[in-house]
Amino acid sequence: MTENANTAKPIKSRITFISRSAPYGNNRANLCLDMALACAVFEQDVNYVFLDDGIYQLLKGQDGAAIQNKTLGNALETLALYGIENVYVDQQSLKARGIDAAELLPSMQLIENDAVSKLIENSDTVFNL
Amino acid sequence: MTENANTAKPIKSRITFISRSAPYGNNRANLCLDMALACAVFEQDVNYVFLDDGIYQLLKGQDGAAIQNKTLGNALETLALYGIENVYVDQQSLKARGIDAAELLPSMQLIENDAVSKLIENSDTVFNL
Amino acid sequence: MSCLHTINRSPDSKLLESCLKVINADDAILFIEDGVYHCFSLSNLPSIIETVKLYGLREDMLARATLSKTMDRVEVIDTARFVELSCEHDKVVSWF
Amino acid sequence: MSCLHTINRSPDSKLLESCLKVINADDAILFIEDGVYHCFSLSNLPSIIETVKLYGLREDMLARATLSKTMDRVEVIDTARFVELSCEHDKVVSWF
Amino acid sequence: MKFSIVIYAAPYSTESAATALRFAETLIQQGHVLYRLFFFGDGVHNASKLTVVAQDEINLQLQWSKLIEEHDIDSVICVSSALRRGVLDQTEAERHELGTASAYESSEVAGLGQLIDAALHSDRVVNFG
Amino acid sequence: MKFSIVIYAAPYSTESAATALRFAETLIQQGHVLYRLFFFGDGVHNASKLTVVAQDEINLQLQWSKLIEEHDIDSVICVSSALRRGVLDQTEAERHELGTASAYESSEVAGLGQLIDAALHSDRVVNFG
Repeated sequence: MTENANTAKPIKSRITFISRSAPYGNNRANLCLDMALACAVFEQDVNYVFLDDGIYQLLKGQDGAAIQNKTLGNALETLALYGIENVYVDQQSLKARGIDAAELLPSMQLIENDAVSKLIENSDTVFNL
Repeated sequence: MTENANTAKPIKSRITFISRSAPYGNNRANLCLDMALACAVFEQDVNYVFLDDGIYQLLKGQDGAAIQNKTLGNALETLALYGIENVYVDQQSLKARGIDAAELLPSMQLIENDAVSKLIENSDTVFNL
Repeated sequence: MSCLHTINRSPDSKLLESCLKVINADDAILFIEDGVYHCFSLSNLPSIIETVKLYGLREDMLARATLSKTMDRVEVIDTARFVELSCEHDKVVSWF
Repeated sequence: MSCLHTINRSPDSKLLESCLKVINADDAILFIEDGVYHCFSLSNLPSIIETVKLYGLREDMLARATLSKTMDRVEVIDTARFVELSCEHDKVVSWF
Repeated sequence: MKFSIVIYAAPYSTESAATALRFAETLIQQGHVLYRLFFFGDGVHNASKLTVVAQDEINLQLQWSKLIEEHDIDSVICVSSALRRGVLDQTEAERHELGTASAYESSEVAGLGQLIDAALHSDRVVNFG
Repeated sequence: MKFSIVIYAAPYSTESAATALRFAETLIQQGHVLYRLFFFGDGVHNASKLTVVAQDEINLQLQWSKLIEEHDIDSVICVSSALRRGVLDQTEAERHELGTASAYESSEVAGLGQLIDAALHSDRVVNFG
């Protein structure tokens, strides 16, 4: 790649992923994760937010093998390995579903609705599924 | 077909279709109608129930052409032509959506929840989408 | 003429509400797939009449790590029992 | 940095509720596909703050015969205007 | 007992097809009869033989085909759903000059009459979508 | 302005692909640039060329292909979504010995990097699902 091609590229872009679907019942959680991991490989500035039913993805002790699936929870633990450190969980979604933060995978930052608004506001692109 | 083959067939079966989806946004309303029409061709005893968002299929004045679609409302008007006369609309679903019976296609029998329960109870098979 | 109802989406869907509108007292409900998230939420279950038997599919609970959070009122079953229940009831109505 | 939100499912989904939790005061909402059924239901609209502009897609309303039932607060637009709105706002967030 | 199973959902996108497969396998293990499988709407994708699945993932289409062949099950893909989704048997592929079949030979392309027949001749019809 | 469009939904099963097509056509008519179409998840079915649609119905796959060719649009089918759904270009079909291509040549099979690239080089990314 020439230097010109490099400089023609925009600087880092802020991309926010909002993952709103429960795992296993459909493939939206997987699609969202795949997009974010690709994004991280390209060294973009990534936020990953679990909202609504998306918070079910974070329950500890999942075992996808019971339904011949890969365990999504394990895949989510690799987010940090890919350099995605801004991983947020919407507190209101937890509360509405009777889930305690202690039941979740580690390294999740609990935030409020208005913080999610801010993340969206400050992003260049939002993928929301 | 031999007489034996005929007598081996069960007598009429009671099949109830519950159509619960709005038209156009997805194809569930169409799938449900296709099944019921096939059923009527085979001269079965058919009930057709509009429940929940399914009642939106019955609004007068639809024009599928606006989104390059066939107009589902027109297709529903053929139910009687195919001999499907037990067509019911759940009154509670109408009320919850602020729709008046006068806004609906003609020949619909308004029924209550417990009448739907009875239809299900008295059916041999229920298709519900 | 009792009926087994299956529900396969989370409480964010309106599936259980729809089902409850038309259920009969001697029917049963089986929660499968994302439907198993109903089994620990108190929000919907109280409105189910006492006579309606509740089941949840173990395989789906194991995958989702919800088994330990499941309420006592829900009987946890496997697919083999799902087939048996389909026989024991006069018909199966799927809500999806 | 204002945002155009699109919503494409009926009020039986929880899409509008989710969107409203994270919307900003200068954002806009466009109802498309089955989302247009929100435009005549009073149930959800009151909780939308006054500053949020509301749009509905005419083509989808015509197909569904909901144009005449649409509330005044919702501005009815066509796809050409949908594209313009996508330009006028800094980004588009789709709820589906 | 005689069962028939109707599948409305594509593999992978939702869990329904996988649940249906487990249900089918289990009822056969228990000695029940699977009178017919009927793939409808997006469900016809379960009969596609063009799919390439990663080695560590389940190949649902192949598993369906194996189950069907092993137990000589009558398996039907709804013709109107299949044509518009590109799931074609040899006859349809040739008729429309679209190369070779994209559907497993273990399933037959046929009309909705087969679904109604299934409802008439089965003790239980179970739907997965 | 430069747009990119991401399509997550199969044609016919939901309205989303049809809405996306109208949006794409309209933005081009207005003189905007369509930097990239990205078909993801079930959206890859929009690029299938094996489909047979009734004469009085819209053939969305063909319309996409025409639009792409007419305006020389960069159109990408996500490779991991496409393989498991049997939407293959010539290269993949030959590699896996699955006969001829099932995807329109107007689209290219490629990875998620093309989606991230689209996000970086477009003023607006619009998602339809």
